[in-house]
Amino acid sequence: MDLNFTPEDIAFRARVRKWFEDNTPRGEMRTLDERKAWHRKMYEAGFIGMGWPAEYGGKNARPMEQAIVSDEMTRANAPSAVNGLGTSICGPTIIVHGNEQQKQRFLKKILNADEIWCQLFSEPNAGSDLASLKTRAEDKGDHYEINGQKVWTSGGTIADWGILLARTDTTVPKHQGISFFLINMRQPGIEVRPLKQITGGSEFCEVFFTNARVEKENLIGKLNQGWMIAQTTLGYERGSGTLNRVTAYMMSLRRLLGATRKLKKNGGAAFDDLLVRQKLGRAFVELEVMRYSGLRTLSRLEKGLRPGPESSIAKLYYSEYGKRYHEWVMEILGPYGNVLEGAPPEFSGPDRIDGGGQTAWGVSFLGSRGPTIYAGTSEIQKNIIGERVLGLPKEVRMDRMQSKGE
Amino acid sequence: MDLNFTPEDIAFRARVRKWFEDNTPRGEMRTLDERKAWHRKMYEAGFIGMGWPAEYGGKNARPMEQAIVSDEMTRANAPSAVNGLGTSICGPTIIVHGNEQQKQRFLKKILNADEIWCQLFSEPNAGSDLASLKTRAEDKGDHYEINGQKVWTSGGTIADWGILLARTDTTVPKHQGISFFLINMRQPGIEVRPLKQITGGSEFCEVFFTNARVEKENLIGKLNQGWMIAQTTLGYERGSGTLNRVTAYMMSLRRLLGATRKLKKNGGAAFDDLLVRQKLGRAFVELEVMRYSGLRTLSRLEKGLRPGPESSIAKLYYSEYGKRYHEWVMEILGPYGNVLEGAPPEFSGPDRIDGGGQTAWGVSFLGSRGPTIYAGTSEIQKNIIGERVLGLPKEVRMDRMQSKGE
Amino acid sequence: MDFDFTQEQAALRDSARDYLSQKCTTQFVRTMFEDPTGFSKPMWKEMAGLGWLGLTFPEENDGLGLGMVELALMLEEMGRAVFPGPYFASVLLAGGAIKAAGDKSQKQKYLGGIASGDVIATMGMLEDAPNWDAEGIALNAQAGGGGFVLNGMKRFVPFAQAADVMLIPARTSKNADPGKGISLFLVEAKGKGVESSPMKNIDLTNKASEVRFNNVMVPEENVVGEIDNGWHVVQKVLQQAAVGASAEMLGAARKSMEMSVEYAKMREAFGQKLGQFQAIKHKLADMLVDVESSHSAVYYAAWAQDAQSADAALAASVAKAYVGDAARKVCGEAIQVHGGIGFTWDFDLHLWFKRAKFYEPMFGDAEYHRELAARALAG
Amino acid sequence: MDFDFTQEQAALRDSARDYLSQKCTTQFVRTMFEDPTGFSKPMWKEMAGLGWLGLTFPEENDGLGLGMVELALMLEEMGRAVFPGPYFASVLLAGGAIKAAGDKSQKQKYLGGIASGDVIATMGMLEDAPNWDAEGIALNAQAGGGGFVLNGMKRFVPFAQAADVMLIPARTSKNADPGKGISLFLVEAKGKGVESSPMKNIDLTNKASEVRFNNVMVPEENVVGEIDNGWHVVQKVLQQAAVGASAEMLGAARKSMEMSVEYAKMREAFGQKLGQFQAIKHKLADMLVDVESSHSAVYYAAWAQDAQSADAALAASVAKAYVGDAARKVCGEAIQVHGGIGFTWDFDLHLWFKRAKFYEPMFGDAEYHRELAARALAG
Repeated sequence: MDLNFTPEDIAFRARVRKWFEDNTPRGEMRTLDERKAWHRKMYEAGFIGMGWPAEYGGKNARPMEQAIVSDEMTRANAPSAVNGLGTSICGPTIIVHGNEQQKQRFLKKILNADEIWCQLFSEPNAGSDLASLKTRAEDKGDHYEINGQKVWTSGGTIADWGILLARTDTTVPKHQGISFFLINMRQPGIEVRPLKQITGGSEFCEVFFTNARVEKENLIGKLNQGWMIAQTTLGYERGSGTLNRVTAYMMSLRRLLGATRKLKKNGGAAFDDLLVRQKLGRAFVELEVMRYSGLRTLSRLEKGLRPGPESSIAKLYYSEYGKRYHEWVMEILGPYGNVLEGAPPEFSGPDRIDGGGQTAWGVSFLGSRGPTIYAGTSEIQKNIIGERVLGLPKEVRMDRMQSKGE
Repeated sequence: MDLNFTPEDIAFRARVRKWFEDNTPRGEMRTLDERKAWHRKMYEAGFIGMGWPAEYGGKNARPMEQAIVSDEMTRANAPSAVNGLGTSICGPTIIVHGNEQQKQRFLKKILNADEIWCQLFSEPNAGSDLASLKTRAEDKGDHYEINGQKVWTSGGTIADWGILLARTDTTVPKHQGISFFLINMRQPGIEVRPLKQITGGSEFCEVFFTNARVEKENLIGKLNQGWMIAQTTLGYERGSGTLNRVTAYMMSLRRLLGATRKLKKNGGAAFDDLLVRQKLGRAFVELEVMRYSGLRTLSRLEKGLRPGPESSIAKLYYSEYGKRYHEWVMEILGPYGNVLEGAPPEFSGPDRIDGGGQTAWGVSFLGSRGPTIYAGTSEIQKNIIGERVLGLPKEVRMDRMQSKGE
Repeated sequence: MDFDFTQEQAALRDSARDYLSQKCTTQFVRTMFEDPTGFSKPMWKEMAGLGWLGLTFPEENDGLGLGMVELALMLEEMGRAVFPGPYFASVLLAGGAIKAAGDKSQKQKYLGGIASGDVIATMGMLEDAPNWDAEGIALNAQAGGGGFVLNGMKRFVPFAQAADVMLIPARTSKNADPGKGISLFLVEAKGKGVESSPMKNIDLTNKASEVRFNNVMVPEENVVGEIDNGWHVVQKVLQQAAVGASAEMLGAARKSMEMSVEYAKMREAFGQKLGQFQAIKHKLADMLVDVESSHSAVYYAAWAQDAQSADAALAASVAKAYVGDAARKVCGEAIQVHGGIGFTWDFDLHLWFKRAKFYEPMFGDAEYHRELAARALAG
Repeated sequence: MDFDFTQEQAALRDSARDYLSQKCTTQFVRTMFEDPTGFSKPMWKEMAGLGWLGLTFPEENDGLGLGMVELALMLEEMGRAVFPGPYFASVLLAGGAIKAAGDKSQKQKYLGGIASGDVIATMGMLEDAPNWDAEGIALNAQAGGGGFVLNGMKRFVPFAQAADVMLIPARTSKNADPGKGISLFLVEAKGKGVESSPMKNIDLTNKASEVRFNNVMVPEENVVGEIDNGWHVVQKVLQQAAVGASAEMLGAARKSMEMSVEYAKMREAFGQKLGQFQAIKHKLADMLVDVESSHSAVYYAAWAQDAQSADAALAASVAKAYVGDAARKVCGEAIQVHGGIGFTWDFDLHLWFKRAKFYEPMFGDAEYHRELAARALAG
């Protein structure tokens, strides 16, 4: 065991920190061009797609370097990269499963944000059970024709291209009839509608396909092998999430600490109250444990070990932590926590996760209900942990009863 | 809504309280004869089998009267009736499902504790899934021969008779091959071994049957209908549990309150600590809600409404409360909570549930792990609530897949 | 011993549910999000016509003369309907205080006005600190000019933007005992020196404001109850507010549970109904336990108020502490059971989640009431 | 950055697990329940031979010169084996204090003695109140007669019945700062004026006593460290004890989880394996999250001690607070997963439940350490 950062890591972090201090845009970015410019600036600094193989424009960066960059971005409250989905998921899929022509056509433009990407997987009736998706891709000779609806598409309004899962064979068990496509979002058959969330924000979209078109050359892998491709763990963007999430919560917790010194309770400051300190202490304790676990994951990644289903443990921990943490925030702040506008400035909330200023505590609280649902609900994570980590037998389930052959 | 007790109820309670003040034995009862004598004394006072029909020696007592008697017994820390299972389960089963001869033979002796009864249902491999029990009853012409093992038999060492579920047909789905017997416990084919629990106590037994004998006249109901008979809700002992359980916890809570005044913390009494008071407050709040819900149940019973699957709500509430409550106790008392012997008297524990002095807090804590398991685990209760109260569809389960015909 | 509603109470609940389900649809509720007053005047007038605005007022003040049980079931229905408007503020808070301590002419004028829907009233309690004890009252009222001059600030004043009159506890004299020296004033909401600025809440159906009082003149006849002896009135109103808030949260929780049960019966995943998954089934079972226990807590507490039972104050604390926690769990788990759709604005579920959250800290949070319960235990 | 054990550390863990699984069976453990000293002398001697009794002592004192990481993994294995005996008391508590502050001859005599198994040592900390701060030390030590005279009482002294010598923090002078004026004494456990009476614990493998000191003479050479300046030594030992207790609880929790997983794979109900029920599967998944997170917490904290990291004290508090809660949940849920059999004495599961419970309040409970964490956060 040695949990010290190496001198190289420390020096790298210092350089990265300096860069973000010097370059992070002040104030909110309002236009897409500004956001693309910021993406390119980070790319030129070597911070975008840094885990990609060098031959495709990446830097073969170690997980630790990626973790440090993510962490410093968070610390600087820097706006996120506008083509984050492109560099973290779409590009890597093309690198692993795409053909040479697809690599030539798309990868460069992903890295420099010439083309913005989105992901078209979930459907209104296919969430946790993604494989039951119904969007159809029909073979029309020279192209596929897409009809159906997707949901929870982040960045849908600005995307030029998307990765799409669609059904190409309805006669086989559900996992076997799905194909993986690249689809041009700039076409008449596609309508994108922003999807408002309970926070009031609209980071996601619904996407409707009416006879939309995918060229045959934009099929990824083989026909009907889309499920397998979508399930592949793509290994180029590692280390992210191990440190920066803790840093984000730590920044929020420090702001909360500040609020407890201003908020009055029982004739003194709220911080002087034993119950308030228990909550702060609990929030800090559980966050430190998240940090330790993050270091443990990072140390495995550094050895080249793949993050297996154990990543479900991290997902479960941080998403459930986020819910608990924000309930403590609301308990501590009392009625001030509920106020979106009109509270004194000392009770205004934490930095927005994607940079560009503060949000209200109430919005942050509402947002905390999302992570236990998206990217695999807590229930799904527990199934994964139970079956793939602990080796428990699979539950008896109706779809398994109906099609044993899957 | 009117939650006042009637003047009659109040007068009845006063009489009952006076009786227990005058008659409750002091000190622990050591012999079975003493316990039987106490049972008979309560019977003669009209407090045993009081819900039974008058024609069988009962008093047709209202649920409220039964609740008041249970409650006052608890308040007086009176020893429980030695033949409690006989009067609450075995006798009522005979009244409802037995024939005239069986009623004549057994009922009177149950009420006056001439014969002590036990229940022989659970098996080592048939707990939650009781219907999978394997103890066999084989037809030997004039009698049935019993082989197998039962567990969690309370009062097994002192019982003269038991109610027994045994399999009489192995060729049909599991619920359809079970019969309900009365078995004489005083015979060579039965061995009873005390079963020590994690508390160190041995309130339960294991019972082993080797060619044990049940006379044919001691079959209850028809052959192979035992499951249905065991599932019947027997309505003669109602009201118990609505008030007395709350009173028992209240007595424990008051003793805990006393301990917090003696226990030192941060230079003062533990009671002066905000965190300790939060726990006391929470324990009191949740207990008061249990009391309100008990009154609500009692009010339904008084109208002659049957306690349906809603009783699962009460079971779940009180058993989970008991776990939480005892964890708060242990948190408050710190290392003193763990001490079984050798702590100062001010930290000795609450009254034993079945009367006769105090127990250590640690024993009470350990005991609190039982109620979420026995008489239907919390998981089983939640299934019942989900399916029978909320009307949710049944889960897909292997035994249902295998034998749809059940 | 009867824990069920009387026929009259059940009829009142049914008519409230009927009316609100027809008129106070979530479509209507959403139109009130951006409305500065946050309620519909025509609907208010209809409710006056139904007698609900004077539900608990004496008949001589145009009220129905009913009690806390009836008010609680009305508020449960309003929680269930996410009713937007100053009902709680006007009827329970301000109305409750005036009913308890107002003189004959004040009752006639204000209770009558509230009951007819012509007067919207509210009450300002909190100031800088979220403190529900007498220590929290610092707003200064200085005798002078045939009345009093008020200076100070109230926060979280419900529906101040809609109100005609505000009941304001203020400090008229300083004492070692902070419960002494508090008096109650009826202040014209649009009067000179009164400045309101909105405090937008996550529950967009519950409007509130910060209200500043700059040398506000209040005539002597607008003092409610005795000078310096107003705190016990506030305490009683806060007790009833705790019960009423619990009833609102119960309504939100029960509705959230019912929607979740329906969803679990209908929604499919992996070839079966959501409700067939044990994880979901058990969550829903836990929700039912919380909701039914909350029902017991709310109505016991309401009955105890009406019966002036010795444990009435304790029962109010029990209800607020228990239901606050329970509703949080139930409304939160409802989102989890629904998954993605429960996180969307257009789906209604979040309305109840936010309504329950709004009431959690109001009139004392669960910790505050647990502390009161612990003190009651210690006797 | 490497969170894994070194090869040497892994080998130590393997040999500890091998030895304990062979020698320290639960059958053996149960024979110690009623044993007044609570440990086996032959086994103790074998452990001395393996070097474990001097694991963390300097090589010049017959130790292995290893650190807190190694001690933590040894204690995790002991928790896993429900090891009965004064290892924690002798090696970590008393040994740790003497190692930190003892003079050369004390180290030689006592560390050497502990390492060889000839000396059983322990440490008395708590008195009347379960107070882990300096305020808790009231036992009086009065200079006189070429040494000190001790009067007072210690409670919860681990394995006092088995001990030869007890390290006793006592008050040698009164100061406004309670952390000043505390000195450490080595007291002969069977010496004149020392009276022990057992305090039977729910964890029957962990013996403890109340020890009364009536005019106990302690010679000057038995003072460990500086007079009046012993508290910082106690503090350091308490930090390491917090980490060590967390390691014990981790061992108990992991074993409970593993047994539960095995049981869920084997036990059938309703025609299927227990582990196929989502309610059970999800419980087990939660248990794994708790156990793996506890592993991270324990070994980070142990490493921080060895590395003298700036957050070493914080990490010890984080571990104790986190693992205390986690082990409680895991060991408790293990009983629930097992159902009836888990509630029986003859089935082993309760041994770990009780072991974890024993350590929960020791060396500061979760609340105490959360308070320390909050203060650390505030800086």
